[in-house]
Amino acid sequence: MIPLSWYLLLSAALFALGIVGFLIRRNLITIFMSIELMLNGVNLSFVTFAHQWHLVKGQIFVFFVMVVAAAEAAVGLAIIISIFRARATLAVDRIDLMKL
Amino acid sequence: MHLILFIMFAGLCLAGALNLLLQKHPINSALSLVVVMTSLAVLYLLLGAEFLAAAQIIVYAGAIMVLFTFVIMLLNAGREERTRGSVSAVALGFPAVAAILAVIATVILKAQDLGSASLSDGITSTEELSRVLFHELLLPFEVTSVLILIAILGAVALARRGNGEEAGK
Amino acid sequence: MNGPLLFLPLIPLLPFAGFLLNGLFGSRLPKPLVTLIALLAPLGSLAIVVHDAYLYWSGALAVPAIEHSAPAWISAGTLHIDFGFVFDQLSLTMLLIITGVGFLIHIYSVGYMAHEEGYWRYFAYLNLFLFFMTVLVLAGNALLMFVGWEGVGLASYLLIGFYFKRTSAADAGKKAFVVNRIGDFGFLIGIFLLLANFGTLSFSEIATKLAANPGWQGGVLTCIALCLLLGATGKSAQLPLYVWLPDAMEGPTPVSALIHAATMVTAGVYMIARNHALFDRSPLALTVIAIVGTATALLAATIALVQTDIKRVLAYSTVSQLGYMFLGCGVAAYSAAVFHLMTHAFFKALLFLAAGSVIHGLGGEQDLRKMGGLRKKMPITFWTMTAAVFAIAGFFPFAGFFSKDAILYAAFLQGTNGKIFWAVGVFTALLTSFYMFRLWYLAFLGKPRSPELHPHESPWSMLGPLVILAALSVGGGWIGIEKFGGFLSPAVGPMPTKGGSSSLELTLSIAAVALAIVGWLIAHLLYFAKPEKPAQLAASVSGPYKLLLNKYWVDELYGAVIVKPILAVSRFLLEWLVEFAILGGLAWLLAGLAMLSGAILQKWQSGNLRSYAAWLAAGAAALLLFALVPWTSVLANFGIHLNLVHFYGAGR
Amino acid sequence: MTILQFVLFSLLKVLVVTVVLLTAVAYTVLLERKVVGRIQNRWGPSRVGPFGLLQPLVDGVKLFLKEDLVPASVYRPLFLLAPVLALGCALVSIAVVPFGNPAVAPEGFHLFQISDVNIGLLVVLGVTSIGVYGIALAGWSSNNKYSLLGSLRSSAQLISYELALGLSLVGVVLRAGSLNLRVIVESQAGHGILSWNIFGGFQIVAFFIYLTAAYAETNRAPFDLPEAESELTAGYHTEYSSMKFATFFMAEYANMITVSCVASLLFLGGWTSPFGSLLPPPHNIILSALLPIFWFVVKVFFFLFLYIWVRGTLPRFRYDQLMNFGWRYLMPIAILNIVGTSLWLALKH
Repeated sequence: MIPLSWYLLLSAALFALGIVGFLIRRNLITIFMSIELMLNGVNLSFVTFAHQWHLVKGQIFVFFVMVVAAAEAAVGLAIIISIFRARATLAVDRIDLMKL
Repeated sequence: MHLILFIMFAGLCLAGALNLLLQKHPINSALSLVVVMTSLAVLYLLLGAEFLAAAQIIVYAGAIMVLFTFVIMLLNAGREERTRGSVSAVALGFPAVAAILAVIATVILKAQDLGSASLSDGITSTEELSRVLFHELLLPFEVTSVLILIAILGAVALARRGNGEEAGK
Repeated sequence: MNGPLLFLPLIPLLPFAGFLLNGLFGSRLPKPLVTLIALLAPLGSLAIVVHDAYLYWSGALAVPAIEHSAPAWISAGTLHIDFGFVFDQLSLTMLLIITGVGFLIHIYSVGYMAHEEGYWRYFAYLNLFLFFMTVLVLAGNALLMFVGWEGVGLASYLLIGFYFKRTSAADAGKKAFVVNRIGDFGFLIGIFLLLANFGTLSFSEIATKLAANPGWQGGVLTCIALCLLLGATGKSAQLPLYVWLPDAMEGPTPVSALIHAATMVTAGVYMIARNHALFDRSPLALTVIAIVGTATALLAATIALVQTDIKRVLAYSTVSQLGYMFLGCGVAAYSAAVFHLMTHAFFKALLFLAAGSVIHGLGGEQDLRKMGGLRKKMPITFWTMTAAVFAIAGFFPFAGFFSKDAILYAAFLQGTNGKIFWAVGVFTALLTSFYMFRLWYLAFLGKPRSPELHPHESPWSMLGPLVILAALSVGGGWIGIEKFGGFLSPAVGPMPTKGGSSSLELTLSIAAVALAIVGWLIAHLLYFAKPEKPAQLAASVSGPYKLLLNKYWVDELYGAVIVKPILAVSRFLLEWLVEFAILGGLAWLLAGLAMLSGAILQKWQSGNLRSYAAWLAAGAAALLLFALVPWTSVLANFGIHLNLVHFYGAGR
Repeated sequence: MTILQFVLFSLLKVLVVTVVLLTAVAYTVLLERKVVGRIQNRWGPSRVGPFGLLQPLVDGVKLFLKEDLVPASVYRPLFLLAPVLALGCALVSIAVVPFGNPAVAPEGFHLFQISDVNIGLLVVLGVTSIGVYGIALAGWSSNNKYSLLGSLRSSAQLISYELALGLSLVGVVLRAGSLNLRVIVESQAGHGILSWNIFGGFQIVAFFIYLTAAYAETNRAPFDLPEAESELTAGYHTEYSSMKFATFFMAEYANMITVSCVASLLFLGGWTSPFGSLLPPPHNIILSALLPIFWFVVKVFFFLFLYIWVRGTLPRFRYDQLMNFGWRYLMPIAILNIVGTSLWLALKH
């Protein structure tokens, strides 16, 4: 028996760590992974609330988030690859011109 | 039992997330993220979402993260370069993160009617999930399939252009 | 509705169909087909009108018959305006004139315009004019009438500027349009006032309401009446807005005959007659109408004395005759005014068409001084013209005699003012007789003054209408004002006969005819017996002569007093205020703002992904803090009390 | 049953299954060498023990005693992690496979299955998908172009064929109405071979799709491009030697066995007898427990033999052919199969 608030706190912590990752990492791919971490944190809170209110829809929302994350990963990584082709670097601080 | 499992996997989760931040090499970060996701799958199972747990493993750990490692391997991304930082990222970002975390934590801790979870809680069966998904939420489901299709086309288009340029050289 | 079918909507719609067909496809259709469409449209309307007239005279019809379109046009609150068509004696008379004369002029135009460029365009416009004119006449409410009113203005503008390659024609079109706008402004104000005071625009309802309040006199009714009068002076070319009509002669001559003599310019008279119940309640407005009419009649007649362009003479003559009609309205003799309107439509259309025949025969020459001796070359034109001249001069038993006489007699019965109006009117009749015979002598008699011109008689498509109109000019008045007034009285009220007698009427008629004969004799003396005399006369009284020749410098006066200041103000507003101050200033302001914000945002838009993330996080944090922290109580702890009930809504 | 009992009982099951599985792996290797030898008209291993039956043992000893080389420029943590990950994943998925008829076991004891999971099939798929990491990381951390190419090929191949594989299973799941492997097997019981999914459920197309995709998943001939000797020396495990190499080797064969197990569970009725009620059920309790296991082992053996037979017979695909085949043929056919099965089931009800 553990209170659901623990799950929620864990989810908040994962989300915050995701933001921190975005802020401190310098590698484009790692930053992208931080975003995935944030999504996962949010997913956990969805599942927790689905459990709290006995609603299946909360879980289905997570399912949709996964689908969107998959799509996002496919397109995002394709973009990263084309950026790497153009710039030969993955360091975000070097990719600050809004043109290729 | 639930407590032990929770502490184990929540700890693993947080450790993985921290490791993701601290590792200099993207492949280590990626593997840390796989650890986080797998632990999360266990936590989903503890919350009675068995299908989501499987989906978490298959989709996140098995597909998305493989894609990440694949790209890391393809680009042969090495250790992070040391570059000049962003002042606003630190000066503005960290207080903001602290504020977000503080607010959310306050709200969660002050919430009165949150229940609790235990191993004896019912498990949401796949059948139940699919009934809702394919009846009430059929339209969003179909729309996501269109989204996936668009994403595939987008990814292919991006990759194609790169190939074309290389062929041009 | 019960009773026999009148097909009223078809009367305007047939010409409209003709307009659409010719307007859209005319350039690609063969010429005979264009002609066929153009002629069938007014013929169909004429047939319907005749059918309706037959229904009326056979007694099968109760007038006024009102036809409503099924759906309301405008429905706002208690206001309902529909496409109501009204059919009574007045509109029947007008419809007969418009479709009948209109059809004749269409036939005439086939011959007259045969070799012109834009043949299809001409007939499309002409059909469009018929559409709007019939709408105007049939309209059961002021707003629908206004649509027709504006529409005929549009058709008039298009037709005046038909030869748009000539600057003068385009300018004349613009002038007509702009001057008419002033009148339309008055009409529109009048409509608004009607709406405000009666709550309806339907003529019949307005008349009913007036009849229900017999004590309602003057005041706001005078105001409405004067506004409507301003509209009427614009459309009917009365003082002070008559200046556009002489210039409108730039259009093709059949157009001048149809629009600027027979039909459109009489719309003002028709409108006043249609609203006679309103004008009857305002003696002041009636007096103003009479004064305007009389003054216009005299003024235009004096100008017509010295004009040398055959069409301009006729144009001023039209203005003058319209003045008579206004005088008729002004003395509440609406039947007489409409009577004169009808006879004038016949003989003035005839005059224009005959003049057109002359111009056509002379290859476009319009200057009277170069004509002469055309009697032999163009006999039919000469004889029909003669009928028209005698009619307009008011010789018994021509049509003009009966109608003009009725107006003058009605004026004479109106007390002291009436006597003055009568005197001026009779004097104008003398002038009319003089200038018409002057034209007659100069054009048809005497010797040819320009040997290089080779006049020829016009084709029968042109002469046919002339003959028919000549017959009408001769016999159109024989019905007499008593019968005609009796026929019209249900629609426009009875003729005022107080204090009159048949002996008085006879005396006045004889006086008028005598003066007309005097005018003829003077013209004969000056332009036939001693052709060198007019030049001497002009030299001896050069001051008044120049005044008349330059039309009292009215155009120049308007130009100096109204047009130039308006132009100057417009130029100032456009070039300095709008162009420089507002647009330029705004442009500088916006450019400066954009550059300033750009300079600031540039720092922000660094392109660094991580700083964007930081701002995103900060924004999220701010939103969360705003949404979740109970600011009021936090502030209350510091002793600050905010009353935010209205901010968050009472529910909180 | 207390928690302690549960844990002990589960540990016991895990131990037994792992030992059996690893032994099976060892003897599958021997089987392959013998069968391929016969196909190639030679004897295969025959010196150690009768018919060479002790050969796996000495192979194990040899690999164990060899020097464990770790090249200098490898990325050490992942280089060490990769084989463990590969073998671990290969072994874990056996946990949800039911070997025998659970009706024989007393209530509450899953005697012939380590864990009876509702979503057993998804667990197998999930664990298989995690297994990719072993190969990918091995290739990348070796810092060797052959290894990297091999692992890239392998990862791409796994991702591509996993799609067809998963889709081919949907028909079976639709028929059973469950993801639980036990329930899926029970849905095929009744009329013996006629009620197996491959025949009774009209899943024969799905069966061949599954089989093809499974060969690709396990990097077996004719889809063994990631370790194509003639092109990439040994693919992702070029730099591995000694026990680490053995671990990869075991992982590969364990995967083969898992795939064979799943194939027989899903398409060939698992532990059920092909004769259905034609054979009277044995009254002996021991026999009624062992007979299902016998049928199951026979079916798995059949699949393993098929693996080896195919390897000895078919030439290797070219890489673009492999990708084309997976995306352009297998996947559309699998989708058509789903549509057809759905329609059939919908019309049947």
